Amino acid sequence: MKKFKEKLSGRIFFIFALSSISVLALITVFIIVKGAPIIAKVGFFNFVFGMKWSPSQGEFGIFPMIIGSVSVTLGAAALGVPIGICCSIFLAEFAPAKMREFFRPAIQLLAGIPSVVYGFWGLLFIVPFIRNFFGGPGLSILAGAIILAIMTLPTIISISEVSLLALPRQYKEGALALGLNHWQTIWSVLLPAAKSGIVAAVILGIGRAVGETMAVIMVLGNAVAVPLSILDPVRTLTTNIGIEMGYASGEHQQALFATGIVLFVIIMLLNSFAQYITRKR
Amino acid sequence: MKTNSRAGEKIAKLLIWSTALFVLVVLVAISAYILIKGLPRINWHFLTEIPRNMGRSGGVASTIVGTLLVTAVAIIIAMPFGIGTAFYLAEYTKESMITRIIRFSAESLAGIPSIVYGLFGFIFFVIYLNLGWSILSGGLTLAIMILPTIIRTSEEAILSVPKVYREVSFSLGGTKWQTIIKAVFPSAIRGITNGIILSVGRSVAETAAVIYTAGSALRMPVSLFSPTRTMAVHFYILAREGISLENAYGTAALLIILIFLINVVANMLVNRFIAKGR
Amino acid sequence: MGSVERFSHLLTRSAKRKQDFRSIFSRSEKIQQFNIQHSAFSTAVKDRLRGRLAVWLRVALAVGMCFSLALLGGCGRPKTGVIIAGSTSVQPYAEVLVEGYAVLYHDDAIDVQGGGSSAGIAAAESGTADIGMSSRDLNEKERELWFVEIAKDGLAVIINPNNPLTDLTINQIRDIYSTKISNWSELGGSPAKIHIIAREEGSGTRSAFESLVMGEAEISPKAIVQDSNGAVRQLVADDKNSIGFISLGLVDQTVKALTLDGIVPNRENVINGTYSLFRPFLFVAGKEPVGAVKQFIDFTLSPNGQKLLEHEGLISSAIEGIENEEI
Amino acid sequence: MVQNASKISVSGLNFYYQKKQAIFDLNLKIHANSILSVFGPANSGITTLLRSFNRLCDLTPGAHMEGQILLDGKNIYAPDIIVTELRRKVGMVFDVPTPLPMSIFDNIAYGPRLSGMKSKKLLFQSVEEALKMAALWEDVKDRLSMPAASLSGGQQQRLCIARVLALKPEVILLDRPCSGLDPISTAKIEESLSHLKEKFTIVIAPHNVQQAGRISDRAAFMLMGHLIEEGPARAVFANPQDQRTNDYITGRFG
Repeated sequence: MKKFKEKLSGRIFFIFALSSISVLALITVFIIVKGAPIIAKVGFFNFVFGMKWSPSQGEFGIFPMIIGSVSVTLGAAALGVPIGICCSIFLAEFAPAKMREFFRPAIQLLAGIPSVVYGFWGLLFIVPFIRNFFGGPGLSILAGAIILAIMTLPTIISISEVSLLALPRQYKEGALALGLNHWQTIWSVLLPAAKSGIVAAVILGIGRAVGETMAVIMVLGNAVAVPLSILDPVRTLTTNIGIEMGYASGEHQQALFATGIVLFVIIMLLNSFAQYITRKR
Repeated sequence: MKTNSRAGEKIAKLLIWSTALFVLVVLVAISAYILIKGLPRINWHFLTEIPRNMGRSGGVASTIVGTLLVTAVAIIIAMPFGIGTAFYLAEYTKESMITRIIRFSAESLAGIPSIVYGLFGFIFFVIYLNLGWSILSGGLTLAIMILPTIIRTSEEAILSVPKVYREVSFSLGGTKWQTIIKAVFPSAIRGITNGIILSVGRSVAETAAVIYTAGSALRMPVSLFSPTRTMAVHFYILAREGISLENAYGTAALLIILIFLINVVANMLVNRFIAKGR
Repeated sequence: MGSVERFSHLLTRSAKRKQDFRSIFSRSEKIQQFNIQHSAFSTAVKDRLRGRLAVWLRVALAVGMCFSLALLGGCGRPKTGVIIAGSTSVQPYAEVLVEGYAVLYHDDAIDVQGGGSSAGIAAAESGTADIGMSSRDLNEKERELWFVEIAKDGLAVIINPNNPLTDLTINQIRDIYSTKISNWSELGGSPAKIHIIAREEGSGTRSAFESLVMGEAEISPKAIVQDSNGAVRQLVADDKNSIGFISLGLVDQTVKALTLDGIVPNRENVINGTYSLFRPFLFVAGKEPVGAVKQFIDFTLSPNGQKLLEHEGLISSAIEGIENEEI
Repeated sequence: MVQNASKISVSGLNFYYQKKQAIFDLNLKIHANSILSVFGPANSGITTLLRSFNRLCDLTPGAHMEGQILLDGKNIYAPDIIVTELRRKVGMVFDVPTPLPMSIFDNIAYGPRLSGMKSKKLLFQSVEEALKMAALWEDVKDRLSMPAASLSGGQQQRLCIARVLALKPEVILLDRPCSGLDPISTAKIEESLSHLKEKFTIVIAPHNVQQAGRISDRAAFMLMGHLIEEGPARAVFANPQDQRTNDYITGRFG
């Protein structure tokens, strides 16, 4: 009888794996099928590097949006990653137990707040602050970067914390036994050891920042021109989809799915870069 | 070298403590602002009546029910498939090209903008499968959206269980299934639940993927096939269309409270589950 | 029901693929004797499955079943009443109509969905929705569908209340939006860069503004784009150097509506034709509406329905009888 | 002919990890109710040999073997062998103490529970008996529900021994059990091993030659995957036949 149960469990896990993978493949194929024709028609080069986006005249160039996405995501990473990792170190190493019990649900709460609430909160506070102190319309790359940084914090913090806590106790004790102080232990032993978890966390966080739509629609200004400074309004690939998809049809809708393909490729590059780092160690 | 390492230690400690407090302040600022503006709106009527007059008056009852149902459908479908896949990848397959490709594609799909999931759901579930705008379409779309995240976080948790636990369990005459259930799963449960709580949080907070699939109807849903408007979508329409800021803040405050409750209950379940498991 | 055959074919093909994959899988395993006594097996399985994780297994199997059931059941889903879908600008007004209709006809089985004009028109065409809402004129292909104009919505050009200006000509507005004029001082205002705010490319409000104001000129790509009237109004109310355009019905004291060539944007001037900036709100349907759908549309065009829309700031079109020739 | 029947007999054993060969044509007879220590320099195939006795090596992908290993005359690699039963008969203690993240009681009851023992009374009995045999009962008898991780290194290793004993095995394999332990705990473990040999066949990979000398009845020297010499412990240590064994024992190399 036991052998039957072994086979059964193996089968069930296999069926779950097979159906999940086929569903994931289905959505990938769907996006490609919906987006590829327009890229073929417009030509990959002038689709990706075309400067003019105006679907009503049949012009589909998304280069300004690529610049927008890259600049906003880099800004968000520059702000979010260091703060996120500091917090995960704080939670794993420094926080007194009582505070950790409070902090962790608070972080999960931060993850739960809907992105539109962030967008609206940003619109009411961050945008006027930038408008008054830095000039320009306030709707800018900076505003988007701040909002996205706040939104990616929970992902980066919670997953890096798990990988820090999962480290075997001997790592920390060994380092302390060698006379390193707490910070040196963290910096030279714990962080390198937990690097794969932290890199995974950063990638997931950046992935979420790249994929965020609703929050940034409200704070980026969504201008289709290439931004000249971080105070200029900008449109990212996701906001381009988010804004126009409701009204788009025919070729315009295909162009937005093609934007989805470009996003997918960017995220694939991000992940392979992350895998390269973790494997190189 | 001695003195500056001690100074380095102090600076680092100060830096980390201040960053953590800064994040705490930011979190409190966001939720406090929403709660201060929203809590006065929440009373028995707000919770039990359905929205009227374009959302200017009446409560949000139908959106609360809508949110819970859509998220429940998503989690019930995504959890077994997600965790099952994670166990299959971590335990049943040798580290090969296929597993790396699957892990890689799961990670990439976790990054896909939810607006694209929304449109996939709209065209596949709503139109092709003729499920129409409904809790089921919304739930299925969300299930597919959170599936990669659950697979990734569960697998990360399973792989972080020390390999030696499996060897000990096998050496004590355990079968593969018993080793997974009795040795691997109890140690991985915290990581897995972490992933599920993140996914529940993300589904409750989702707007783009749900507006095109679950719809934005204000009536109380009667079955899995009736359309519904989730609280996040309700907030988005009220705030964006400038219909009623007060009700928008009320809905947002309620949403934050709901998410807080989900986290507290989930953590309690995990601790009890782990305590019993020990 | 084409979709059912196509779908069941899809299901059997994928099941067959899984079958071959599994048979290859099991043949490669070492053949192991299978000595199960049937009765011992059923009792043993029951007590084995009582364990905590085994419960999850049973839940998963149940879910798997209901997942496939729902997919198949979906093809014959019960009709839940009239469904209206489309432009998010029209949606709030449609909800008011639904509430009024429910009071009069005691039938509240009507649901209103958002999603945008094109999504609504596509849904009406495919039958997923009974009525599609559009806040923009239909293109040639879309004109083949059945449609009727339920109201007109004026377009107001708005600026920040602290901005001293009160009047602009259509040409000045065109030059502002094509960034020929880029500083308020060129119009007699305080020296500051003009922040132009427009709606997104496919929105009905934008296409009306483009045809009525811009003519041949194009709205500059540098313009800030917001995807809803609420957001445009919010922005103009916050940024004193900004200019935008929204539905006349949504103008409130947080913003100042400009007079165009001296004509005040209000209902009367739209009706008497002196104020030229307005666009139609349309109901679209895949085929000639009948039954509850026709009853709802008749209610919308009836004086009661039009009064409701007027109360919300729209301009009823039924009064002038400018209806579509087809019906 | 043979003084007491051989518990495990290995004949013509070659062991490969993918293409790398770890054990070369090994023949060995292990006597019941005695302590055999298999000593030699690191990675000379000792751990692989031990792990082939309870087929734990099946877990490493690409591991395969030629030859025969008989337990009580039955080939343990025959297709009809149920591996889980084999591993209950042939228990293993790892080099680093590895308590499972559970209470002391659950750790020891883990094996019996897997084999289907359900009743609380029976479980408690086998846990108590195992702890007594591993000389740990006095230390932990009133804190069985405490997490196993709260024990000291030596106590944890004795917990691992008790965990194996709870399954009532016939053979116990110990892979450098005292490598991380202080002398007192090492002495305690060595002492309990000498008691256990009346009931069990013990095969130990000692972490140094002195330990081998102290506790084993027979000794086997392995070098680079080859079995160089095997015989009664006193004979092997007093006058080793092979020069390489002598060099290793006198510490000239290895």
